[in-house]
Amino acid sequence: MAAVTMVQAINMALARAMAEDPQVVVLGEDVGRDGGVFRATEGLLDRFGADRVFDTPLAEAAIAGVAVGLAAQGFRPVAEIQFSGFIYPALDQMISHAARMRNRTRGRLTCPMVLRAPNGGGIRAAELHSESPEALFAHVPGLRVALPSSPERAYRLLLAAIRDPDPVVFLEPTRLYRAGSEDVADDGKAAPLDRAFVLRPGEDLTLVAWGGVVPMALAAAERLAEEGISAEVVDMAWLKPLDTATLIESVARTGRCVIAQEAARSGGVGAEIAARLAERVLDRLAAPIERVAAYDAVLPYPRLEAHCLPSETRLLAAARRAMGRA
Amino acid sequence: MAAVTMVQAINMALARAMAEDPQVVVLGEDVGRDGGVFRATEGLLDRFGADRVFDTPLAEAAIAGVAVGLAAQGFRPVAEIQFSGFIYPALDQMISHAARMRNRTRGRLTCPMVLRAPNGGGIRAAELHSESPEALFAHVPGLRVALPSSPERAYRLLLAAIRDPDPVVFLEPTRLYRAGSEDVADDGKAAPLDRAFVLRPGEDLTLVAWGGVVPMALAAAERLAEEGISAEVVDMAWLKPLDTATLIESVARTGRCVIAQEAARSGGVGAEIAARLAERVLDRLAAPIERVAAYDAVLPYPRLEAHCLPSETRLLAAARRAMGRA
Amino acid sequence: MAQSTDALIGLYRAMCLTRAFDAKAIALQRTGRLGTFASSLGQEAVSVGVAAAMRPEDVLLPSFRDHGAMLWRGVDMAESLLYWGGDERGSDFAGPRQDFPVSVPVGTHAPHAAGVALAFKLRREPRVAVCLFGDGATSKGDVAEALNIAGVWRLPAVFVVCNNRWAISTPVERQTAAETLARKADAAGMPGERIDGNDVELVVETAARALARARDGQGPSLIEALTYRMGDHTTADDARRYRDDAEVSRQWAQDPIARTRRRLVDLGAWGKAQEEGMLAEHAAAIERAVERYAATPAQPPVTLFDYTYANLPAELAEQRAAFRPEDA
Amino acid sequence: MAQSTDALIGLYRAMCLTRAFDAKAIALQRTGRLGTFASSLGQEAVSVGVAAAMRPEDVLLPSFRDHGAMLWRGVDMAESLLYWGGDERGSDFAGPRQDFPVSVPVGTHAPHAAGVALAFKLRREPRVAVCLFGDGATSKGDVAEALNIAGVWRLPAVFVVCNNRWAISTPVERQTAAETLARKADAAGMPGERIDGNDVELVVETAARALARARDGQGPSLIEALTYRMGDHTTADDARRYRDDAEVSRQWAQDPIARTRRRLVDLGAWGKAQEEGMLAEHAAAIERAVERYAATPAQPPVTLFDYTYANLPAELAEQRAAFRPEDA
Ligand SMILES: Cc1ncc(C[n+]2csc(CCOP(=O)(O)OP(=O)(O)O)c2C)c(N)n1
Ligand SMILES: Cc1ncc(C[n+]2csc(CCOP(=O)(O)OP(=O)(O)O)c2C)c(N)n1
Ligand SMILES: [Mg+2]
Ligand SMILES: [Mg+2]
Repeated sequence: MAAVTMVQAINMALARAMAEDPQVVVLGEDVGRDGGVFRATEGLLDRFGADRVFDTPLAEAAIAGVAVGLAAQGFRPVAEIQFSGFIYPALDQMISHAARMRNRTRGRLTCPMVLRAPNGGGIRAAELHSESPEALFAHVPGLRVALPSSPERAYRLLLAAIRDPDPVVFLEPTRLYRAGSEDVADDGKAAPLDRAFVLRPGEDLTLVAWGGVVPMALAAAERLAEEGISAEVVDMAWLKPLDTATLIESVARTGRCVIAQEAARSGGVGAEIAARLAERVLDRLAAPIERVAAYDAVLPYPRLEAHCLPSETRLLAAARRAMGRA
Repeated sequence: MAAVTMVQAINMALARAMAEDPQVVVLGEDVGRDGGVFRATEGLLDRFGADRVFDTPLAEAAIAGVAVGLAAQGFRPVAEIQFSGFIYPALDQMISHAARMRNRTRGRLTCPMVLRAPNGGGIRAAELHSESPEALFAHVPGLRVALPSSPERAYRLLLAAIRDPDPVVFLEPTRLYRAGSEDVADDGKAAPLDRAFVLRPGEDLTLVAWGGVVPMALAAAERLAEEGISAEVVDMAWLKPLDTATLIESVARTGRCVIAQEAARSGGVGAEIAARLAERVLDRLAAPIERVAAYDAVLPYPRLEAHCLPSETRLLAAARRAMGRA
Repeated sequence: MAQSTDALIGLYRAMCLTRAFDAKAIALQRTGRLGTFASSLGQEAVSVGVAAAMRPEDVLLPSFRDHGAMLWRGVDMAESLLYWGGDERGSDFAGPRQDFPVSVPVGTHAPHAAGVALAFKLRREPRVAVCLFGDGATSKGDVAEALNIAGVWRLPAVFVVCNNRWAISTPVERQTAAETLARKADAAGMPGERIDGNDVELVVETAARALARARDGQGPSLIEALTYRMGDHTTADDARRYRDDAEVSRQWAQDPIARTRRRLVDLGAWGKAQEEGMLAEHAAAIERAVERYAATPAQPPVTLFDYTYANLPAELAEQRAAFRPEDA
Repeated sequence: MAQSTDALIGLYRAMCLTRAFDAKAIALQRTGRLGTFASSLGQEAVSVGVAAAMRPEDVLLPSFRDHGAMLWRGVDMAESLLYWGGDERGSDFAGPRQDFPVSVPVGTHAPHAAGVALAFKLRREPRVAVCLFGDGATSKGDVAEALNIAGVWRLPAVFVVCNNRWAISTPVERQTAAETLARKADAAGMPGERIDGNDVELVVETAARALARARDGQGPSLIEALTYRMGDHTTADDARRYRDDAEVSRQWAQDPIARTRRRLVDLGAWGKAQEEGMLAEHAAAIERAVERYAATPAQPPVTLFDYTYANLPAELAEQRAAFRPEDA
């Protein structure tokens, strides 16, 4: 068992899934010889051959659409979109077809596909290379949406996504791809479907996050602990469906909640989380739910990007506000 | 001043805008001779000529993209997507370009376009002819999103949308196109930008709705009045940005809120509204915020559609729950 | 023509059944017993002819106007009515289990055809994906992307443009400046051919050749079948708003059914007796289908929750549990 | 060739400047003073040649690899650096005010070109929209849709595929089976022509012809200019992972700059002195641009709120008011 980065863990999960199940195939732009622009598919072509790993022409709508066709035929395509900023042309296929095939045919045809894409900001990349479009998918009945926040969770969530018989959009935080490594056993164990992870128990406050801001939430919790505030950190992991039970259990106990998301504030998944909590645990809330998110402005180019995205400072400020210590 | 249906009011607004401003042009599938499948553009070709009204090939991504190009050149294109269920291929152009052109060029090029589409269910139409994708746009910085709920508001909101120097997605509830008529003065007066309408004042409860469910909310309010419950009805009208001030004012006063939306519950605009209220008026809430929405299932075909969409019955039940009379 | 007389009679009958079914569906729509319906009047030779060239194990990806092909492939008329009547079970047809349901969004099923064909190719199965769409669909990026991918991967797929000259109110001349729609194939590096789509034998023959080619590992092709949409776009449309009745009348001279009948009569293989027998048979079959359709018990409303996911998410299970059919 | 020697010198100088700028940008990136950068090494003749055929009042819609064209059109090198340095103001260039900024999503600017050309046509202005994209972009539905629309509306647009044989790691043979990328024009009913994109005079001449045609109301055309991406895809790429160094080496024989220089030398119009003079001049101009770039004051962080809308929505105004730059 070796320490692996998140991108290596993803690679490991892909290899594992392909080794286990001959129906799993990998497709996308530059996923073959190049191994993907982030190397997530490195080595798969050599190991599994050109019948299992194929470079596609530059056509995102068709990448998703071809995966729908493959999936209807019983394959389990794992399609890569090079960056989530180029996933928008694939929305039509995901919404109009992938998400509906089972319902449309009453289960006769299904769509066990995964659409992977590097996601989120924090790497000072060019325009449209730092998008966080998860909310667009999380609103769509028929889809699942998952985001990992550590190498191990990446490995296990991706396996869960690939094995699920329905379409899953799997968004990988680029800022965490190589942010650190940890031991991950290549044991083929998938994370449970639709279940959040409580990464750190706490009593005073619940910090909810997913993807790229999870480490920020953990760091903030550490810092809050120094201030005598015990923060519970929940990594949602699945944004569609949401693990409401875990959320409710936590916030009902702590009475305070700060949600951190990289996407623009309005209409993000944080809104749904806040809305559910307001519905379910209103009487337990000791303070308004705080959301820390990108501002509702077009995400700036690298020079100002960090000013728009959530920061640990803003997370801490929100947590302190929630604790009445602003 | 004649009584007009909503679709006639839209037609009237288009004609008015075109007469006033030579930069306004109308494009889309079948908008010319056919006058649009719902007749929203009827007569415009005859009146303004083929240089102002043009049928496009069947290509939604390009309809939006061509509008972006026209807009950058100073035109004010009003592009029609035949049904909002076919708007998904236009999302990429709206998100990646229309919404960003001003920011990307620091105001050198702008995108004063409107993307219109018939929207929502309730007309027992074929699959994908009853979609409510407003939340997908309402999350996108740089876009505005408006939905009318009466002939007059359709006329005034559409004028506001066309005159606004930024891109507006304008979603027209098909179920209201011909649901009734009212006198609308063709006076060229636009509705205020970003402002909700309080359609009925009330004291006990705020019903928030937009588009096709607004008449349902009004009917529910009427019914609630008979039960001695005074419901205020707010038509959001603009979903991006949201008129938070009106919402807060109302709910701070009533202490109770029911949000009705046609879109699937999770991740809909109702979530954002609920989240904002929970942030801003938590201490004024006498009951959890209720959301009445389509279930998180693929919208059924006509036979079962009504079972999934919000109904007056469900609205009333939610209102009674909020009032503690469940 | 390579078709035997028997085969031609089969095609003729299928076209007639399609047309009769079509007329019945319109009548049902007009009387409120069916939803909006897209008639295939006048273009039956394309839909039926293409399907007739397929093998059962091939996969059809039809447009919404291809009941001709779907019925040929074994979809039950009652299932088709169920679909157009607004019931998802209509696409859970018992017949060709791997065939695709109707694609409501125009042209977006073309990439699915590439995916299905890729599946065949990867499994080294001698099967072909056959995708039908209209002239309007050729303007969609999805179709261009799918053709290009099928071309470069040499997929066993056949794409058929049913050029009925109209996309709702847009005539094909205002849809594209391409010399022919068959030339769309050039962009994808596959053979493209325009044929008379009102000649059912020619349709079968051309499609069969393309299918054989694909089955043989020689890659995809594009067929443009020229025909004409004799009816309104759908029951929600009134074509007189935008096209000349005279144009439509002229097109009746090309009617594929009358043409095939003439040919059969010329061959001495068809006459009044056969025609009347067939019409009666079809009418009876359609009546029975309508009865089966009408007798199909409604789906319990709560089933609306049951096919969105294989593994019902907790939040949806909650909604399902709270669901009350009387709330609609 | 129709070009005068002076004109050829102009083209040569522009290509050399582009290359020198390119090298500088890579160096700046390597030392952390610029973001990811897409080099145009080896394909300068296409970008510069096309721009040279345009009039100032035409509108350019460049790909991300077209600094050659953008600089020719009057974008300041400091502005270009600002763009690649991650600052939006780099696209607010003082020069060609109506030109489009770089399109980061591949090919999605092609419909904009159709829109711009439609604007010209509606206003009856003798102007042309010129859209540049790569071989990979020709697989995108957006490009197919745009070409088709431009074709059927006979828009004054010129589409140029800079076929540099690679889309990141995908060689053009695996991008499409089309005989040539010029054949993509067939699908849109416009003339398509493949030319040697390393022959800058030929590029200018071909583009000029297409522009004249468009300006003259005869509609759009597609030009495929064959060249080669000599460098990595971007500074974030390592092309040795997927292509042979030998292939790259062979391509140096086609280098458009060396070719043009040879031609000028043959014409007796260029020599050591001119070359050295030019190089020094370019180096100095680039140095000055780098200085201007480095000296550009940072945008105040709060301006991030100011260009999303003309009419700042209340909710965004609130966020702006609460914004604290030190929170980043
Ligand atoms: C993507 C998409 N856009 C618009 C529509 C609405 N619509 C339905 S059919 C049609 C015209 C289709 O024309 P064509 O492809 O020629 O097929 P035909 O109707 O002639 O069979 C349109 C615009 C749709 N269903 N899908
Ligand atoms: C829509 C989209 N998909 C993917 C990418 C990532 N990407 C950037 S450049 C590129 C290859 C482009 O190839 P080509 O069109 O030949 O242009 P070149 O890079 O050769 O100039 C890709 C895949 C993108 N920018 N946009
Ligand atoms: Mg047609
Ligand atoms: Mg290239």
